[in-house]
Amino acid sequence: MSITHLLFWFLTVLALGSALMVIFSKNPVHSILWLIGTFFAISGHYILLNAQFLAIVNIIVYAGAIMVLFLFVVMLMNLNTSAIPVKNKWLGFAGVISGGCLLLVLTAALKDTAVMRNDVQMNTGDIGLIHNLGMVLFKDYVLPFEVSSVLFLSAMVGAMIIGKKDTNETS
Amino acid sequence: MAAIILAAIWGVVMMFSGLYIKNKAMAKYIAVTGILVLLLVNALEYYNIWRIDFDVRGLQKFTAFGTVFNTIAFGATLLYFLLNGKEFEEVGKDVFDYYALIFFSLCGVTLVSSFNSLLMLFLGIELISIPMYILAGSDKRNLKSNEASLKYFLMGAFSTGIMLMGIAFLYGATGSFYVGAPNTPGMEPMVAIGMVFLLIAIAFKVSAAPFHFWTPDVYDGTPTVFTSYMATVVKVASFIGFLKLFDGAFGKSHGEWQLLVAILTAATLFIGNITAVFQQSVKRMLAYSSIAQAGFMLLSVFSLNTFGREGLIIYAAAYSIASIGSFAVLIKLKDHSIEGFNGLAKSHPFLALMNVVFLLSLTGIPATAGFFAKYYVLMGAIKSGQHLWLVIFAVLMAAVSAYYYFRVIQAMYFKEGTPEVKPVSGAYKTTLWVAAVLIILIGLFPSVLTKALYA
Amino acid sequence: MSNLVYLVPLFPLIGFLINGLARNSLSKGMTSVIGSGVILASFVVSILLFLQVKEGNAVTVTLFDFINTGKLSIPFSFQVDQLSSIFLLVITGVGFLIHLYSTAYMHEESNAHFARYFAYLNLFVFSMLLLVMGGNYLIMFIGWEGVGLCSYLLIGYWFKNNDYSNAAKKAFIMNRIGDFGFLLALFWMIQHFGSLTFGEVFARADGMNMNDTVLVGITLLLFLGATGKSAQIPLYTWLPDAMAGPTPVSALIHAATMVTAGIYMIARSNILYTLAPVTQGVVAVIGLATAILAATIALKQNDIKKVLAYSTVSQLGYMFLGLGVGAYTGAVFHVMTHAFFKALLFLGAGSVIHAMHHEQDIRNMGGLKKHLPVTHWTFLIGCIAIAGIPPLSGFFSKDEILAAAFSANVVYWVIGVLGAVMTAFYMFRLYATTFLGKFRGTHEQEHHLHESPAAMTWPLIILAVLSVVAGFVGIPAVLGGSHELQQFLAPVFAGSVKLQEAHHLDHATEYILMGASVGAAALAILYAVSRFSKKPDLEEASGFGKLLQNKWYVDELYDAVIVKPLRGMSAFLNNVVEKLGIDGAVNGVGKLVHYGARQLRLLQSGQVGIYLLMMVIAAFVLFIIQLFVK
Amino acid sequence: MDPKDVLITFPELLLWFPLISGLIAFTLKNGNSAKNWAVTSSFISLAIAVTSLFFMDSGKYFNLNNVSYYWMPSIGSSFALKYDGMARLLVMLNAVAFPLVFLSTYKQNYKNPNSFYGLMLLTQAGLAGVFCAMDALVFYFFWELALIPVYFLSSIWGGERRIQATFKFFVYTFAGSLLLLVGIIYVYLRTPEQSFSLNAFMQASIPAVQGKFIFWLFFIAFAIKMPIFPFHTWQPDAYEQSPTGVTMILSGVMVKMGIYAVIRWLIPVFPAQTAAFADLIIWLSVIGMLYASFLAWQQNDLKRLIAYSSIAHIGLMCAAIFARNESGLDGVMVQMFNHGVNVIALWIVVELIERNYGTRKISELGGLAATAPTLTVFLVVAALANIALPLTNAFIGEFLMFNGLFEYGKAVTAIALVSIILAAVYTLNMIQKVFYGEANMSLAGVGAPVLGKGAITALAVIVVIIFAAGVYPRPMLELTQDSVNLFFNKLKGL
Amino acid sequence: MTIQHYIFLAVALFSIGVIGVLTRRNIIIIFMCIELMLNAVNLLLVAFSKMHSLAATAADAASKAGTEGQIFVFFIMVVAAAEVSVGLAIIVMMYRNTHSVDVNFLNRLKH
Repeated sequence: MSITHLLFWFLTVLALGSALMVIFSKNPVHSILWLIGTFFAISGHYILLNAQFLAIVNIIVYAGAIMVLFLFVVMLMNLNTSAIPVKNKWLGFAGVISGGCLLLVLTAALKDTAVMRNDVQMNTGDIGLIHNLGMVLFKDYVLPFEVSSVLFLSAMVGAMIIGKKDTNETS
Repeated sequence: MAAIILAAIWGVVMMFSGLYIKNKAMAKYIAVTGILVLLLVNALEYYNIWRIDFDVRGLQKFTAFGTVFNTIAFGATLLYFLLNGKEFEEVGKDVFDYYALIFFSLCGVTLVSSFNSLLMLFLGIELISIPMYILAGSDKRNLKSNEASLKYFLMGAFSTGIMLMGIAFLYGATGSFYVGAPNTPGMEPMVAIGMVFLLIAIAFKVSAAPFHFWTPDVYDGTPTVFTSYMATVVKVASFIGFLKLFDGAFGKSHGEWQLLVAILTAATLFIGNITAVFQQSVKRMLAYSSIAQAGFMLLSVFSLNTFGREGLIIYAAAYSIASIGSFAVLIKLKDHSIEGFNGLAKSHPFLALMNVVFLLSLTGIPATAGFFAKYYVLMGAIKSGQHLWLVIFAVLMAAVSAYYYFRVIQAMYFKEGTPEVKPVSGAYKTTLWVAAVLIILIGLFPSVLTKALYA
Repeated sequence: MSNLVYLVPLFPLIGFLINGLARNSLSKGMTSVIGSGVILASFVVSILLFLQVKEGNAVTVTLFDFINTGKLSIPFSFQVDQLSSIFLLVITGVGFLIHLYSTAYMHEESNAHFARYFAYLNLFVFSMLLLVMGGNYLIMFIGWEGVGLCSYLLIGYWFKNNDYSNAAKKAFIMNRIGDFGFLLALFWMIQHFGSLTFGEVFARADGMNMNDTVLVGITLLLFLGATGKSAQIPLYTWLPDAMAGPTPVSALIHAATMVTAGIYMIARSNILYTLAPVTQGVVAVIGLATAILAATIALKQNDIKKVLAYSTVSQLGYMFLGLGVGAYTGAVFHVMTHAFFKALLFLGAGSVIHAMHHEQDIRNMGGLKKHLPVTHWTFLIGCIAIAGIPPLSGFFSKDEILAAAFSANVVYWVIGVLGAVMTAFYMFRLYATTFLGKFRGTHEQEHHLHESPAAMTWPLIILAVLSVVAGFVGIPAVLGGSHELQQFLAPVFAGSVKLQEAHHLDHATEYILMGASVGAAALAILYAVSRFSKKPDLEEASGFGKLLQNKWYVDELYDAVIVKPLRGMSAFLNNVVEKLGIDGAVNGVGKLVHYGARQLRLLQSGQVGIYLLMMVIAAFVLFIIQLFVK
Repeated sequence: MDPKDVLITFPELLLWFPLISGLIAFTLKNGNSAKNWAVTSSFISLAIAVTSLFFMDSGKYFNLNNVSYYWMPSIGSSFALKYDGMARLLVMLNAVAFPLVFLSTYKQNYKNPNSFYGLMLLTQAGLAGVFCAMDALVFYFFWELALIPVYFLSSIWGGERRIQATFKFFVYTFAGSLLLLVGIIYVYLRTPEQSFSLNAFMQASIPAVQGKFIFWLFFIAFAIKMPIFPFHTWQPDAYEQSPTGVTMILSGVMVKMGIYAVIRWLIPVFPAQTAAFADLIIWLSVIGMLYASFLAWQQNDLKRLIAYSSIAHIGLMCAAIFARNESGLDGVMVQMFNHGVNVIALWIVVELIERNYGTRKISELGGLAATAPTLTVFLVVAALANIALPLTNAFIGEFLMFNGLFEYGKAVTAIALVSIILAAVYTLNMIQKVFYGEANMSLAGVGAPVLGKGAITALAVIVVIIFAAGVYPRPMLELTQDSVNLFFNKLKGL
Repeated sequence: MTIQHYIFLAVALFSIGVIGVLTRRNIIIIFMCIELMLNAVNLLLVAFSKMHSLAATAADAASKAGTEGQIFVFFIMVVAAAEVSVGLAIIVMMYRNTHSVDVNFLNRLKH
């Protein structure tokens, strides 16, 4: 039981636990906080896998930007009081069941295939380092990079169109 | 390549011209210019006269198939702009931005029509979808529009997640994102899982039952002018992606998943056609009919052979033109229920006649493009030799489809009434006429399209 | 002479066309001249032909290929031989007289209708000529259907009266039932003999052995046709109703010519029948049964024409009996004589009706003797002739048949004679009630009573003469005659005669038979005259009489057993099977789709949660199918 | 004439001419000019059809009667028309029918006539295409195209229940033809060199089991069109609701499409399967004959009565075809033409009655013979032809067909023959109720029957045809001989 | 660690996300659950990339195999960010009109 294993199991429990809390905590704000927790756990996993770049980006983009945005919206609508109950019993129940079934099917399909035994390169290897990724990203992946910029552009335009108050609507 | 770049650039152009040009009417002309430019560069590329080329590391692969499809998509969009310029202005004040978004989505379309890597497929589909989320909600004060956009967005994002899971599994199995990577005869579980995830995600995009639920609501809630675009260009683009993906990635293991597609097809045909029968609103009816048509297009994926591919191209053209035309007529009417069409033949014989052509084409009557569209995909399906029952089922459903398309014709020609119709310009009429002529031409000589694939 | 042949049917056809097309512009005079003239013309031609045939040269003339496909080739050809030439004479001759008679009888009709009447009559003669001249069964069938059509048209001549048109319809449909058999027989012949031409068919049939199934089948089917046309059991009921038509029509079609088509046809195909004794038995029994049944009914009829109609049926029965026992000559002979005296009787009746202003019930007549002398005497002759009193024609022909019947089977003879006696009885009941005693009609009827015009009386007289003398062409050997008719017809029946075992009665027996029948008939006559000239039975019949008067309720029986069930069935098919069953199924599909639509759209609940749930479930199912089912 | 310098072939002429003149008719705004245009055009077509009869010798005038150029080489479909005997016969029927229809309905004033006559001429073109097509795809093309104008004609100018009735008719036949389409594609994919030509279809190697299945795809489509029991229920409604002019085309020419298709496209392509199912189909048809006759007996609407009676006739034709012998097929050939002409005559009379007396209900009519003798004569002649009285044209056909059927089976023929009795029953019933008896004075136009010259001419012509073809049928029989021989050569596997 | 640990972890997270989407009514939380699904995918991709790189480096130490996996994760994050911006805008718009974030609040469009 090496340290890596311990860390792996710890982070896994953390991730799953806080993920469950996300969906079961009544109060949206709590959900958000738990989600952030999950993200940290996942970032931990990244570090464990020696993918520092992604670990950092994950913290910055997700836990940092996105989640704050969520928090901001929730506060804006001041939904911090546990406003909405879970939807009607059997529907929630059905949701859990079907979700669980999906999990079962996948695991059942995968559990005894040869691939599963493959080892994963832990906390070594330099592909996850920013230097390497940067090279690849700007050499081989220029096109998608540009495309994603266009994507952002459209998202931005959209956010503006949707978000901004129409002048005629004030009148 | 040039088309991709230009589409993106023109989107930006539209945005900025929005800042400086106050006259909304201008937007239409700029957009039309843009489309014409796109068509031009596309043609140049097709005939190898001039093309932008730089090493994309094999992320994209430009084929005649893709280019021909681009032409169809741009052409359809051109018709669409020409027919709906007025309505753009009625939706809201950000006219230029609407056009910009449509150009961005066109950029996505061009990506999807030529992707060679799952990454590009993913980006392309996102680039198509995100503008649509917004356009769906562009009529901000209208709760229906809000609802449409919300539903579209939530379910769209969900399906994105599913698609990514699929891609991840394929990557895990093959160690590469290139389309050809998993293309091997057998199918190990991990690939199978990835395939099913992808299938679900794309089935959602092309609104194949039982992943179609968003379609009627979204199409219904979205401002009609944008529904017309969503239901045509976007949908057929997703189909091209679908076909290219399953052709490239799982072509060799066709037999493994044909049954799944068969089931999806049957379900789509059934739900689309049967449910459309009862609709009172023509807009919603067209939404369901678009599901039904998707069922037929699925046949091409199901058969995955030459006829299927040619069929999908013809279908893309026939379906897009006919639907855009039909929507363009619908949009001119105040009342979107079937009764709204009563007596149209008397008050506006031209509109009625054109609409008849489009509806006949959608039904698949010979001498209209719709016939050969259906004809080719059926031929493909029969050729594939599997599941003949599916074909029989399909044609019976086509017979059902006659039922609801002809209800509109009956309303226009055989019922008395005085429909309120917005004023229609001469240009509008001309464009409509051109669309109808195109339908007939393809209906008489489909070879023009099919031949182009092999030039 | 072959160039003459086609003239025979041509003349009436021309007459038909002229009278038919120009009926609105022709005067009655013109119509009569054309109508009767054409018949006279073809009568003349027929005589020429007859003489030619008598010389011994029968001919077959082919006009053109009618149907000619692959194996099957049917020419449009005429055959004039001994048999057909006799019929030609009878048809055109009697036909002419009746046309003549009609010119006066139908005079009250308007021009157009008058012309229409003659058009029909000419058309009838045309078809009848086709029937007897046809060189093959198909041409015969054409005429066969043609005469049926004409009888339909003529019975329904006064179309305003629904009973009349009903009678016409009945006649046509019953004939169609007969044609059903006839056609089947034709197809069978084509299949088996590969031809319909008389010569070839008979030649190929000759070799076949007795009672071959094919032959029996064909002959029975042909006979079915005959029962329809010649009013035999079970298809006889139309003939009495057919009296709805104008009386000359009854005389021509329903007594002299058309109804004898069946006899002609069987006589024509005598080989086939001789080769199928089974069928012959059937023919004989049916004929006899019809003869006796009709006779019984005739006993109690009070409508002058109905009595004659039933007597016709009964006489036809005798002819079939004759055919059945192989006395083809006798049958043809009786056809001829019967044509004369029955036409005479009908025309006489017509003259009476004419005088009585369309009164047909003999209970309102009586004592017409002094008012209508010519009619009276000719009618009397007719009665004696039909009653079979020597030396009038009826005696010879009927006696020949009875003799043959006796040698075939004594029972036939006994019943035959019984029928003959009845015939004598009801004919003279009719005669006495009509002409003897005192007048019972209304006063103005009596006041208007007068002898008919010459155009009507002359035909009567001629026919009377013929009914007297016609018998002499067939005086049997036993009476020292040398049956010319038999010799004349010999070539036609040669084949059959060769096959039949020659049965010969010694003269003693023959005398006894003649004596018996004639005596019985004479007694019946005396009784009838003595009884009905004094007090005719005017009161409604009762008991058994009622049964007879109502024709054994056969019509009612048919109606209850056949017509009503069929109507019911068709109504059922229309209202239940079609509307609910088949069409219901078709519309049901539509309804189903609608219902499905209404249910399916509820799936579209509008709640994202449910949509997503369904997606996930569907995904789950797809995974199961992909990963585990396959 | 030298094969080289053929400008245009007869089949093309007979196809394009009505098409173009139909399109022109649409543009004619003035109602009367449209009407006259249509009449003229129909007569020109007739003239062409008649002229074509003088260029029959397939050896000498091959290039005049056959045409074929590539349409979609990629999938081996070429625009091939052939003008053989059967095609001639039916095109002739088509060419004869339309002038008759236009003449007889000349008095009738339809609302916006230009579209009415335009659509009519389009229908004529479509039918001509169906009858000449030698390429399955072309055939299917016209098969559908002929349907669309008729749909509009019936739905726009029809009776009060027209929309449902014609819609049922449309969807029913459309479903059928879609099945046909599947069948065609299936066979096509199994043709030697992937071609749609009839010959290729005849050589297609169709596996036994699927063959049975595909056979039914074809047959059902044709059976619906004919229609034979139990696929007939669209017909009475459609006939009843369509304007009589259209009904004439529907029952006179269109139903022949089904029969024609069976002879040309079904049996030669599926000889084995035909042999397997002949019994079933023949019995079906025969049952249908009796069934329809019984129903005709019950009808109170003249149009429905004629509809059912024609179902009965079609049933006989179908049975005779599947008896698969020469006599039967010859009968069918002549009967296709003759039935077309006769039934048109019946419709014309119905049309006149309806126009003069304002009703088609047998129960409301009566005694017309007194008031309208001419009409009566015509109807009686037509009716007698309808029940196949000798020396009328229908007799030849029915005689040959029954004869052919008899070769196939005695019992079935006996049963089928019952229908001639039933035919007499319902026809005479109708004649009696409508024409005989006392005139029904409640009728609107009693005593004042208006027979247009056009109608009289049309009827007179038909009567002439009836007797001419009835007395001297040989030309017609010889006309179709080549098609018949081809048919049997195929069956014999030559 | 072997790959299966990561696969099961990722699939578990993914399923939890799905369950969340199915069970909650608050749009924002549904949206968050979707993000959770995406993260599951990211984790899986990284794990795979490391798996492949291990396999590749075994053969050739200098191999950069597996990089594309992590690049892909990067793009997923990009797209996710874009989606979030649009999505939140839509949610805000809806809230502005209805003052509710209940996903079932809006169901005018049905049948």
